[in-house]
Amino acid sequence: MESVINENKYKVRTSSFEGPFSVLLSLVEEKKLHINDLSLAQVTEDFIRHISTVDKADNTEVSSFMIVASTLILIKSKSLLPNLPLSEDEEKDINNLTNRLKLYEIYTNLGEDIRKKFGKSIIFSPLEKRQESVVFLPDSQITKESMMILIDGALGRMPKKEFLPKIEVKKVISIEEMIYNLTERIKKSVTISFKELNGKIVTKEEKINAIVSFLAMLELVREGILSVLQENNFQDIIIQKTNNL
Amino acid sequence: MNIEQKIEAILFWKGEPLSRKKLSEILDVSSEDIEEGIDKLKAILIDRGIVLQENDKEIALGTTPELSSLFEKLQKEELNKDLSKASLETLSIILYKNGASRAEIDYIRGVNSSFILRALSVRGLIQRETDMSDNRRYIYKPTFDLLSYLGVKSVEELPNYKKTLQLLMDADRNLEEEKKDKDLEDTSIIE
Amino acid sequence: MNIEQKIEAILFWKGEPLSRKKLSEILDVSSEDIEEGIDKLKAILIDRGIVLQENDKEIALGTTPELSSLFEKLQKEELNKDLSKASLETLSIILYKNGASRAEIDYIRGVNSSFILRALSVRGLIQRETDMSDNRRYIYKPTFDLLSYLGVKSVEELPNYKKTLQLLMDADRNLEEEKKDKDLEDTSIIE
Repeated sequence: MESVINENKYKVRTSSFEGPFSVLLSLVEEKKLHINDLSLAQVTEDFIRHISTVDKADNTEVSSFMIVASTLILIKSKSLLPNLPLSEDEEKDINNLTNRLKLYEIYTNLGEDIRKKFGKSIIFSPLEKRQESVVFLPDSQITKESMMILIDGALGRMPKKEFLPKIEVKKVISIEEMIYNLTERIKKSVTISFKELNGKIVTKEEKINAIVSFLAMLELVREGILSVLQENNFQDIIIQKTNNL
Repeated sequence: MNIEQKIEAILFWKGEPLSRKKLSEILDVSSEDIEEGIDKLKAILIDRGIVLQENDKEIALGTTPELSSLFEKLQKEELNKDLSKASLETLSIILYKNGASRAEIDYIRGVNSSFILRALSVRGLIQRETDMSDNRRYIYKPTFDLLSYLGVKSVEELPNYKKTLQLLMDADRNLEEEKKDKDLEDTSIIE
Repeated sequence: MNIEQKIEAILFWKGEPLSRKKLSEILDVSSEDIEEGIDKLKAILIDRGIVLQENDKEIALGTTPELSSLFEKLQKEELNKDLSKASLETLSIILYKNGASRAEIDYIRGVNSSFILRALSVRGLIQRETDMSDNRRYIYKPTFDLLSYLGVKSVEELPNYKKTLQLLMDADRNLEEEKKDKDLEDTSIIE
């Protein structure tokens, strides 16, 4: 495969969390492309593959990647199946992602300018002056009790490490797993419909699985194992085994 | 003694940023007079060892950035010049927007920014203020320390400031139409 | 940058009298050059808010005597002002920790405290000392006057002392860990 990213390249550490936009932008820039539907379709697989390297213990991270991934899948599908009908909301999502990524790119570039300037020629404020003949001037608000209440409040407001977002992790099927399942099922039957493959899509989890399996399907199409048929715009997508499986 | 001399003396005496409002109270003159005095002082300080820094609210005196290396040597405390990628993104948003709410920053970055905002506040590079237009929310603004580290007297002196503002206004307009509350929710889960 | 600008900047930054000898060391120029620079600076500072004060040995920047009554008034105002909640909170941290560095205070409060520390020092509530374990930083300690004002012989007599100290130590540990994380952060994107 030509567009495999080095697994080590985008290692994510919780302390320096690279968000989905950051990852997506690096992928586009790596190919020296501009941000548009075409370039986003080109990096969709790499982006999805990146999700597997995201720390699964942090649910917030995974879900923020999933939201972007689902829009990328739409963009990808549209590029592969130009007749694929998209709802108004889906069109909006695509536009929104492209525009937000462009805005994000502007700020990333500005960040580079900031990096170049930061600390290079500094304006210094005057030093703290030496205190001469300090008079003791207390304030009636200073009492043992008030001091205790205030420090309690200050300590209580500190972010607690153990309260970092580590909500129970929803199981997200990996892309490799999905490709395997799909291949197995296709070996059994020559023709299988996309809806059939996924059952009824109801919950968010099922939606993510459907997305992942759809992507896996596209993957197989690209590798020439499957061919995809969509007879009419609003009909189900038919996946068919090619002869070289 | 004229107003610009008085402003200079007060800033020197105070040694900290001072609001225009406070200055007009102290000197018992109108805010227009203060503005005029500030402009004159700025002109006087061209090519001096001292510069006048300003934001929307406050002004302060500092050493000219040209002497940076001299003061770095004289300075006792060590300066932290490292900025992570997340910090740079966040700072550029706050600088070029000249103040942004957490929701705005989260939306632009596509991730939750509460930790990075805290870290930058602790370093004194940004400060939180109540939003004048909506007192239920906060605005993060650049501090004088941040401007100082960048060697600029005000945000207008940032590289490509005017050009960038135009660029950002166009980008914002594109988004404005589609900006949905949903997106804000999705990216700001932790409080 | 000419010599009078440099002298102006150094005197402004230092805020205290500086000997001509020290100036010539800092700027690495002859004492004749320093004299010449001082003369030029004097000429420049005519009609400014800042004046050059000198005796045989030392020079300093100061404000004109014309404004001394204004500064007396401002000083009084500042000293008699009620302390803000932020100042009191900072004071409580310094008390319970029995001395804290600015970084430690900032980390607990989530904001930068430098101006507050200055205000507390001016009122004799805290005092600044050089940290024995790291002479590039300062430790802010409660003054004896403050302890007697609170009616305690030592900070251990403060209410809920032990429990609070435990929490403060936890906070210090987190700060140390975050510093370590930060060192890693810079190398986390492997190219």
